[in-house]
Amino acid sequence: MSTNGLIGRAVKRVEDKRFITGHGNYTDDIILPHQTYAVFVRSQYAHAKILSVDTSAAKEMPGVIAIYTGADLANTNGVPCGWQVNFKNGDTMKEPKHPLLVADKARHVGDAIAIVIAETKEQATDAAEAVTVEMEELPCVIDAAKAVQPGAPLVHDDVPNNKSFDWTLGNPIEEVNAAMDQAAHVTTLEFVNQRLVPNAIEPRSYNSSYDPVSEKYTLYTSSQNPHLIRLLMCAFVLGIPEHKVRVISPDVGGGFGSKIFHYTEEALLTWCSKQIGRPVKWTSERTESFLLDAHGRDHVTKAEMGFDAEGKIVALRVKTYANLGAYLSTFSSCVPTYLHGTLLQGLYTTPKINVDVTAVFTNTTPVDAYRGAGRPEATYLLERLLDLAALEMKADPAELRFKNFIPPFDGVQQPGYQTQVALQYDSGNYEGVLKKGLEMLGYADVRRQQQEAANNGKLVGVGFSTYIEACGIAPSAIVGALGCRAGLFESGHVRVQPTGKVSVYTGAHSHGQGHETTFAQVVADKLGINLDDVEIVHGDSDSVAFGMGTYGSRSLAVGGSAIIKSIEKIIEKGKKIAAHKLEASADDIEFASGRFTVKGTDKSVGFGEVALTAYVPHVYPKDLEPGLDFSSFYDPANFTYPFGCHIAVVEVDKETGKVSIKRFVAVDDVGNVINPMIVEGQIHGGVVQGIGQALFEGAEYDENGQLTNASYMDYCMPRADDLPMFETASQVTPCPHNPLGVKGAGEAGTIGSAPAIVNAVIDALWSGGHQVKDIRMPLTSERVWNAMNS
Amino acid sequence: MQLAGKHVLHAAPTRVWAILMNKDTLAHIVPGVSRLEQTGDHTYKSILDIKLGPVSGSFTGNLQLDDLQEPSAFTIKTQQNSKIGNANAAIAINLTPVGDNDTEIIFDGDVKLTGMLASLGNRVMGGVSNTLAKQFFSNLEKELDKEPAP
Amino acid sequence: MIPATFEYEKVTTVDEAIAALSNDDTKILAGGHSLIPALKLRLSRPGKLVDIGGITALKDIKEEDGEIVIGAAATHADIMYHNLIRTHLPFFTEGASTIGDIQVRNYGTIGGSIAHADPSADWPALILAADATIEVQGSSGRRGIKATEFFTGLFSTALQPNEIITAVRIPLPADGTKGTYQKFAQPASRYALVGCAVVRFADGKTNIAFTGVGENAFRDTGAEQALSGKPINDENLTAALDAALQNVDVLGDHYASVPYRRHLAKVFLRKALLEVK
Amino acid sequence: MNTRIQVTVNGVQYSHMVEPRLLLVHYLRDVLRLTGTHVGCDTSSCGACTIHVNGKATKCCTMLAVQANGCQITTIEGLSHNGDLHPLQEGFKECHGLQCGFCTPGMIMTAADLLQHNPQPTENDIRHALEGNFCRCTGYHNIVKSVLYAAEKLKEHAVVH
Repeated sequence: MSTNGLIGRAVKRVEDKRFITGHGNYTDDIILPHQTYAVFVRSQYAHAKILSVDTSAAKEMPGVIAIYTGADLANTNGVPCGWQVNFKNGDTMKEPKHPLLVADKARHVGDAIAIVIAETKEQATDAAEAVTVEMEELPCVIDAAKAVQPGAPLVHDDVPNNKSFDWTLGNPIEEVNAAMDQAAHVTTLEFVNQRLVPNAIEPRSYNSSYDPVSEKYTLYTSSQNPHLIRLLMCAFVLGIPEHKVRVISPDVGGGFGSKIFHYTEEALLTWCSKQIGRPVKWTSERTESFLLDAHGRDHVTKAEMGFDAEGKIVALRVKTYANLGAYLSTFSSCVPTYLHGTLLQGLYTTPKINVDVTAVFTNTTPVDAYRGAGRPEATYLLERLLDLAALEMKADPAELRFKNFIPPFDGVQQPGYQTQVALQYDSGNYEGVLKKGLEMLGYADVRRQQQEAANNGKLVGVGFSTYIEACGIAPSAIVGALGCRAGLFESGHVRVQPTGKVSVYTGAHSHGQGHETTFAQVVADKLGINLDDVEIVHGDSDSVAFGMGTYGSRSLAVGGSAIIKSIEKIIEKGKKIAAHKLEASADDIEFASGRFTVKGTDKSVGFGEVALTAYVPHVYPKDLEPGLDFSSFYDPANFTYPFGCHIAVVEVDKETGKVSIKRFVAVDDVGNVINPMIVEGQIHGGVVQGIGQALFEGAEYDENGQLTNASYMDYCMPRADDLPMFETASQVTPCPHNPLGVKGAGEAGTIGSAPAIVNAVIDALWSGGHQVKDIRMPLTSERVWNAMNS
Repeated sequence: MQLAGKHVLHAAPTRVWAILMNKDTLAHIVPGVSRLEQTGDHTYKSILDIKLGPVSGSFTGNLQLDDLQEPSAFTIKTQQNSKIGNANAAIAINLTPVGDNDTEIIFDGDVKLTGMLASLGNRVMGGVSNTLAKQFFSNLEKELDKEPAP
Repeated sequence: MIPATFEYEKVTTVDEAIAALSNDDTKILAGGHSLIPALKLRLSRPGKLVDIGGITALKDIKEEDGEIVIGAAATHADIMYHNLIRTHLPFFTEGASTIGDIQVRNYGTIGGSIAHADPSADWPALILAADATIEVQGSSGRRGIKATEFFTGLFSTALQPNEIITAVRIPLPADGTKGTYQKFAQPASRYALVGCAVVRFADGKTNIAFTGVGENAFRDTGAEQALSGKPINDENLTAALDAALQNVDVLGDHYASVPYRRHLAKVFLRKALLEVK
Repeated sequence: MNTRIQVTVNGVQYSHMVEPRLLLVHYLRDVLRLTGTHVGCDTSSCGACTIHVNGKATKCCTMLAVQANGCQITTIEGLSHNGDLHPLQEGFKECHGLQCGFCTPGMIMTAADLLQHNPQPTENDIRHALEGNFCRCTGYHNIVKSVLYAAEKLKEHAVVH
């Protein structure tokens, strides 16, 4: 296939110009003719019966157009969950209704009770204040492990013990227990993988309109997957024909998973727009974002890792309580199961693994996929155990890893690696990334510096994390068998214009990942044309055939592969057109550097001329349709498995417990790289979200179910002055099963970094004689200080 | 949120008790009372205007003195609603005589907050409740000063 | 977030501002960086705002009668970049640079911060340590309130409802005076989890002020007495740390429980004292 | 009661009757339709709304439109001149200082204030100066590089003139 060397180059992003000049177009920037504005009346209680809702005074307020309550939506479905997980005994998971407005009782703080629509935001806000809601507070439950205890308050009256499902994976527990009993050393860790608030800086925003003439709805949404929203909203919630709904995700200001899900507000605004016959807009306030955007993580886990006398891992046993919050969000059920349990092999040859998960409802914000989704939980568990085991066994944490790594395999000459927990890894060279990381770090020097620091009464620590993740989500047949209610293919439509310029329509959605550049590089490279001659179109269900959207580091591996399939079809057809023009056989035509050439001759015709001929087919093969325009769907053969090595060096201030990051080294192998600048940027951002989890972030609920740090004044997000410059490098082990050989880079940083930081802090404390096993994340100064002083 | 502490007053428990059980004096003691309307035995409807620096809130709700053990113990229960959030408190109060003519008041209870008060108030809510408790006792002292012992 | 409705009046003189304050439903709007967030969250809903941003006289920073006079409407950045301050009160320069961020420093004012009396604000500790007097003006005239008498509780000051702050006056420090501000920031808000300002005069008199520790900023007279007029050596330092924070209701929150905050306060007192040694 | 304000935004004079409670950021976005300035929080924490008022960076979610009466305002839309990108805009593009772009206008406007006071900042100066601006995508690494790039550019520029 033709190339012009664009693949692999750090091309500057084509989308940047609009963002740096203030011309991005985010949903809240859009004001439609006859726009109206919505404000919600929400529950202040985590669990409370709704006794009455009085909207009479509010309806009389200036500018108010309509107010709806749960009673008005009694006949409307709730938002669905997209993944069915079954109980160990085969029963279907408990899936209570998640209504658009609650009528009976509120199940978490922020549950929507009424929507107020007015001419202006100001009027809607004033009127929402005038709605009087009488509620009777009920006892609530916040903690997942407590929620399954007998007698705990029930979040849903028809879900006994608040249990959505229980689930297990891996080797039979008896085998794992037996192996564990034989172990020479067992490292045990009981810990909390805390709840995180995704906090994309653009708050969620929706603007929905209805045209009574065409009977068509248009929804602008800050979503990572507009087609999926359309499918769920039409088919499951509102029962409106899909072809009568256009969903547009314009520029989206970050998602990190939180904008995958179909939220109640999207469907409700769409419903309201028909009721009032005018467009309705709602943009979340940050305080609402804290209470409503699906949170991430929230696992309570006990994990045990057994080693033989030589330090080889012999068994891993994991019991996790996963907090799902008050309702099942779109992909909530697969996160603690198929995205977590399946990753517990890590990079190691562990022969016996069993994981047991209980997924639980509580009176808290729903929990779902947040950057990494399940895989950070698995990695945190494994990597914390490894470093802690090294401390306990007085072994070197790097050496311990080398001893246990799965040997290198490329997935072509050597087969993929079959894990104990269902997945088959595609290709990997795990010792390679650790070796490179140690080199970059200057490991021996750093250990020496640590010793010197300890001698001077300072606490310096080194922490490791060698991670693997499963992304490029995912083969439809596999996820279907596991309970996913959707396919996970992607579409890629390549339209060659008569002038040889190319428009590409992808079902992936860019909200910072740089698709407009990376995808254009792929297309321009393969067609041998200029980057400027390619336009990437995404985020509009009326122009893109279909799409499953962007999450799970899947866009290039799946969406890019669909585009490649269309390009192959274009080149194949182009060869026929060129052959006709050059009076040769299509089999004799080669395509390279943007030209179709008769093999072994200098007879050739350019791509642009072939394109023009396809649309002005005066001299044209008889049996060939005009036009040069192909659409393809790609369903991957397997997940892709990026991996890497993150190493952190930290210093802990003895007096205050404050942790400062001295160095952060990351070597990531994400397969082939199309644009190294963009990949590096993804890694940086991911690393900082992991650092955020390790040191700064965590949703804090009080015992009454109030989120007590629901603003940036109390929820701590990493800022520029909390961080060092990062030292990054890459290794390339291509993916053997997709045409670009790419694996995915969006989540890698987040998955790798958190355990490296926590391990480094623990290592620092041990260097000062504080043999602490665990400190609960985030490692605030006070928690670290307490760990040193208890 | 826990609210606990103690305070010594220069009056015998019986006098302190009498003032706390009297609707008119109670209205002067509870911080921010703009209206207190008796609805039953030691049960009141209230409007409180709480102002602390930039924050001001008008709370409507009820106030109840419960578990009465004259003159040594009772519980203040209150539910207060406002546009910025609701507060629900149950605070056990013990009056212990100290010496001839003093009373040590020990209070211990829990304040439940919702809405903005809960989600945005963390940094200052401890201080707010301490301040209100202090105001309560300083108002109580003023009442004791006003009405000399018979 | 949208504030509740209010009336708005912009004044150009202090007298006009005071006249407007006769209605107790009125609030002064200076930089707005304490008030507007409260308005947006509707935690505050005054009937009227009086904007004093147009009173240019209140922005002056000057030397007058042996004092540095900082107008109440001087912004944190104005103070931070001012040569007079840098020369005579370098620890004000240092302290101002830790307030909020560039944007907040550009529009937040010293008068607003002091009037607001947030328990974790930086200025209160700085002006307490500097022996400042707060100049206020009201319907019954002008008066000066010593910083030590100004902060009376949580968000509470000695300012009367019809008074506004016009300036902060700081005696020109004699040669050999050293000052410092040592702050441990709350990681999310960057308010002081604890802040300790210390001014040590040539004669050994030592002023020690804390913010972020209790319901309001305060001078720690116990610690001051342990050191004043004495050399800062190990023994006296220990005595000062032991004497510090007596009878203080230390606050606790997400980021610092009562014992941890008490510990931090002493750590930062020690740092500050070593700095002025 | 509505109040008349007159402001100059990016060199253009405007006059409008506004409600006193209208925040400056909503005036810019909803009335003037300059939507490059964003709202990311309720507590003056995120910096996405940073603009320059009378040449100084400010979070315009914490300013009333009436307070801006008579002021000179520059927003991200007014930063480049005659189609030439400002060195900071160029730096953000060259150094991949943005991903989703939502925080970018505020980030650039804050960095512009820094460079006015400190034309040759160190990495630490930049990190400290940007403490009032959240970016959730980049991890700040490339933002710091972008500002260093712009400082270098401005220096070259100063030498040329």
